[in-house]
Amino acid sequence: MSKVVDHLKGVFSGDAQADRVVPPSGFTARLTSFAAATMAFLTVFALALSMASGRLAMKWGDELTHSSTLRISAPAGQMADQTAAALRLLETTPGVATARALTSDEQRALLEPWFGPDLPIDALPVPQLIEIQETDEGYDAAGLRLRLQAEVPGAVLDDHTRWRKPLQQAAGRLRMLGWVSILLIGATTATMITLAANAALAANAQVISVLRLVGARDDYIAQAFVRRFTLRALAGAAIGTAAGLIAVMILPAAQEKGGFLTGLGFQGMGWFWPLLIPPLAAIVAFFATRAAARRALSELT
Amino acid sequence: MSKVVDHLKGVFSGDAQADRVVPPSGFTARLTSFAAATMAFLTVFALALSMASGRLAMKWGDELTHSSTLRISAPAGQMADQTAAALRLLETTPGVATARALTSDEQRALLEPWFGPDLPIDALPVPQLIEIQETDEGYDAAGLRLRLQAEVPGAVLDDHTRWRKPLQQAAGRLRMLGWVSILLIGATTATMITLAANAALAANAQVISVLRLVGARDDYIAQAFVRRFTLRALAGAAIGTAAGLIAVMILPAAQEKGGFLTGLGFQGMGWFWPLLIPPLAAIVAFFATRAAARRALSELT
Amino acid sequence: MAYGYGGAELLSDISLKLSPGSFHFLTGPSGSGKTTFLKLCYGALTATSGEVRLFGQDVRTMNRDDHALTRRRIGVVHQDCQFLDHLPIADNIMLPLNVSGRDDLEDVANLKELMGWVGLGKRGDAYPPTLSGGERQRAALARAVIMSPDVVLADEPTGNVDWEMSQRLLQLLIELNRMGKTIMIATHDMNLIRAAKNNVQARVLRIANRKLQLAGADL
Amino acid sequence: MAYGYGGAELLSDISLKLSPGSFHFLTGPSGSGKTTFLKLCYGALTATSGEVRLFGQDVRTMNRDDHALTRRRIGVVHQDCQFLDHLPIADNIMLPLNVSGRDDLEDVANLKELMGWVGLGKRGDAYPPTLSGGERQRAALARAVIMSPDVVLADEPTGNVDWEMSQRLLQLLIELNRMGKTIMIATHDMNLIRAAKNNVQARVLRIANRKLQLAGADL
Ligand SMILES: Nc1ncnc2c1ncn2[C@@H]1O[C@H](COP(=O)(O)OP(=O)(O)OP(=O)(O)O)[C@@H](O)[C@H]1O
Ligand SMILES: Nc1ncnc2c1ncn2[C@@H]1O[C@H](COP(=O)(O)OP(=O)(O)OP(=O)(O)O)[C@@H](O)[C@H]1O
Ligand SMILES: [Mg+2]
Ligand SMILES: [Mg+2]
Repeated sequence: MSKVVDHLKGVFSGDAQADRVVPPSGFTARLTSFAAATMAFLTVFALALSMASGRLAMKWGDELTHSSTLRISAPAGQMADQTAAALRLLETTPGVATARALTSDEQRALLEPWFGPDLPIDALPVPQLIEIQETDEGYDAAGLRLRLQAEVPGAVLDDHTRWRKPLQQAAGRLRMLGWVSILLIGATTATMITLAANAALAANAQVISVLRLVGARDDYIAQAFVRRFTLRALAGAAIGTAAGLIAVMILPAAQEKGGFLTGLGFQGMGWFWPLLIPPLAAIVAFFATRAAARRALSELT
Repeated sequence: MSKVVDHLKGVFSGDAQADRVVPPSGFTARLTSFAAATMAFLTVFALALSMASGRLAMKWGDELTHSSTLRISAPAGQMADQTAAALRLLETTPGVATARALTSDEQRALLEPWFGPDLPIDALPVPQLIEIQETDEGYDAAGLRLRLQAEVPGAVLDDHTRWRKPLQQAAGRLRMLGWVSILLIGATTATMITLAANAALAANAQVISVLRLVGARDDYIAQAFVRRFTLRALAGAAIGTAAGLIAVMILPAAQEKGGFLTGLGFQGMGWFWPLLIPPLAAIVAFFATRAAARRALSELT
Repeated sequence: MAYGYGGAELLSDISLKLSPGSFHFLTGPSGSGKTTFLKLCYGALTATSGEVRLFGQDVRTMNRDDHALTRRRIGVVHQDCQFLDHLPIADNIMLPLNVSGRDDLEDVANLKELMGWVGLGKRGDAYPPTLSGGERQRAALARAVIMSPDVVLADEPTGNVDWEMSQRLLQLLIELNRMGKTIMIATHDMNLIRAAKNNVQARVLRIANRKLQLAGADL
Repeated sequence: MAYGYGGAELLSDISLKLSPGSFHFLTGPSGSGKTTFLKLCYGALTATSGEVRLFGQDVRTMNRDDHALTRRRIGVVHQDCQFLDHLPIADNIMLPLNVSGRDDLEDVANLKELMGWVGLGKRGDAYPPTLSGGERQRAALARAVIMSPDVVLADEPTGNVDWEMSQRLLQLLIELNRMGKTIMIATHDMNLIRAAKNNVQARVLRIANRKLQLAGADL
């Protein structure tokens, strides 16, 4: 392990002399940078996708999990009593953040699509609705129902489970999709960089054998290549990441209107994750080139 | 163009003799196959994503676009007349497929979440609802509203625009996301294969110069390489596509419950599109290798 | 005709006609331009001034396929012989036949005889990277003559082989010359030239001071 | 000590000690195993049977870094000289110094003199692919001796250079030998051996029939 650290130090300190022994460019070299760049670009997109779907899942979850409705149907005379009882009961229920009886106006607004604005709500046996905001932990719906049955016989609890399930599933699927893409693209990036490093080293077989002939140590040779390719992958991935971020930013952005999908993009701490891509690419390149160089060297005496 | 066709024929007919002059394998060769394979794999995923989102968008569109509701609020005496008038009017409106007044039971069912099952619906000034199924073309909502105003003053048309908009936007965004991924991954595939072909040809510079020295024609040399790399890309992409299809199929599939997201996967004609990937990869490889071979040859006399 | 890499002129004012059936040696100090001259002769380089005609055709007017066809009539032994490293040496020697679409039975018999002659009879299945320096040169010579080309240009074909073998190779070239082929050999080996002069009417060309001169009987 | 590629034995029952300061020629027909023998001498190949000691250390017990260090004490001129094609020839000749972390001013002066001696004084900025065959060989020799190694192994170092230049190169090796270096030259050129014998006490080894023999004064 300490050898790896030494190596890593070498990569960044650098030895101008050792550096020159590696041919400056060529197709295989360009391939390394390009593979790193495009794969970084795709990774940024996959990250953006999985973050957006993560946010989406959270939003769907939030909107529906944390509120439920209590409906009280009772003869006009008992309505106020039962409502008060229900409110009292809810206040003492663990997991209920707030409970609030809707006003007549609010109820009318809810019913308007059905009956039009002129509904004489007070004259009707319209049930009283109570809006419940849950805490993060949520409450025990079954227990609450039991207590309500005992104390407020006219109350019906609607905890939105019916609506919540499919939305949560959908959001979960989206999030999984994001992670699957990120895993796939990450794995592809690593393999691509590995293969490119191998190809580049194969193309440089003559350089390696000449160096070995004139008495260079394995470490010297490996480090010259490792340094070059690690930096190349780092630069390529940095460019790709930057391009990806820019592309994500300029994607048609009318985000807020979307309602169901928050915009594709990064928010807050989310900006931090794509910045990990270039160092990760560099680390992959480091180990891939190191292994490839050692393999190439082991074929020579 | 006819030269290209000749070439393409050559690729598949093959000349065992010419074939042998290209070294059988090596890292750069493996790179070509691998690049084709992984990129095909990713393309299958992007395709699956964009098709799933396409279906999703269609579903959302379908569910909401093709039905709307007419609400008739009228004094109890005129209700039947106005309903009949509205139905008559709707029947003559182009774009309306069916129009049907809901029965009392249906209306009660709709209102049940609000008022409980014991609503005395006949005693209430509940409006009459008419469910309209549109044809695919849809009707002219503004024109219909005008006519209704004249003939059925108590009617209010709710064409669900309010709900439709954000869902359609969200679905559109998903679909766009799918297409963007597919474009990106497609472009990356092409570039990757091109670079790999170039790297492989650069690694084979000696082969090319020896062949040229002993009097081989450009066409002979180019075709040997083009054939090899086209087949390699084809095989790689075929493997990658197959792996991608298998992966998409075994992805946790509880599809139908998802509700908002149809499952990630291919349906019906959708299975046809991924089959295009290997030939497309082969075509890219064909042109990339051809161009690379010609470039390499042009540096020799 | 003149030629120069980049700025400086390397060969200047050269005028020469290789008549069919002639036998030439090309000498000159190392770095004087022998290889360059041979490359001009088979059209790998184009003269910077003046005109080079191959089989009567001006090099400047030849397209790439013309070049390929010309090379089938000119066998070249390079100073650093390159092969297809993934094919056995016998296949490498047959390569000129394969790329020109000719490989009938007669040629296969030919191959055997030829490989025996250059002392590679038993090594036909070896791969080029496992050959010794001299074996590579002999294989390159065999590859150059297998098509029985009209002209054979050999750059230092005996640099890495022993005296006996170089006599054998020379004999092969002399035979070819008797069959009417034009031969041009670049070499430093004066003994080889002397040995050849006993057997064949050879002319010795010498590159010195950027000029091509006919060396006298001063050997 | 014996060695064989794959199945067949190529060299067998060889026993030799190169004493410091000695001067050896190695001859033998093409393909007899001269290059193979030299590779055994600098540890690129390991004997299939028997023992090879380099500077007193058994090759089998040496690890990869030991090999690298040994090569700094042995200058090798390969038959097919390879360079780093992307560096000018002067840098290529300096390469052994660079990879061993030595490149002081004295060495730079050394380089100039050495390049002048092998006739490459003016071509230091040229890249290896643009060199002529002889120039490559001379560059390889210069690279082999720049570290002033204890042993110089040269495989056919004069195969592509003219007689005068080969005399100069021989002179260089003889000078080095006088400074106490051990020299071993594989060559086909009997004239070169004869010329050397006038100047230095050289022993001629001959590989024939898979054996290494000391050739008598039969030249
Ligand atoms: N591609 C090139 N670019 C620049 N200079 C070159 C190139 N090829 C050869 N030269 C130079 O031209 C000169 C003549 O080279 P050439 O190979 O023709 O010499 P030669 O007579 O064959 O020598 P040798 O006997 O050593 O093989 C040399 O000094 C060489 O360095
Ligand atoms: N890597 C290898 N694998 C198998 N056989 C080999 C290998 N290298 C060399 N040989 C064979 O071993 C024999 C001796 O080769 P070597 O290169 O030592 O000959 P040499 O004496 O140097 O000949 P030359 O004078 O032609 O250079 C040759 O027949 C050669 O084909
Ligand atoms: Mg030359
Ligand atoms: Mg040898």
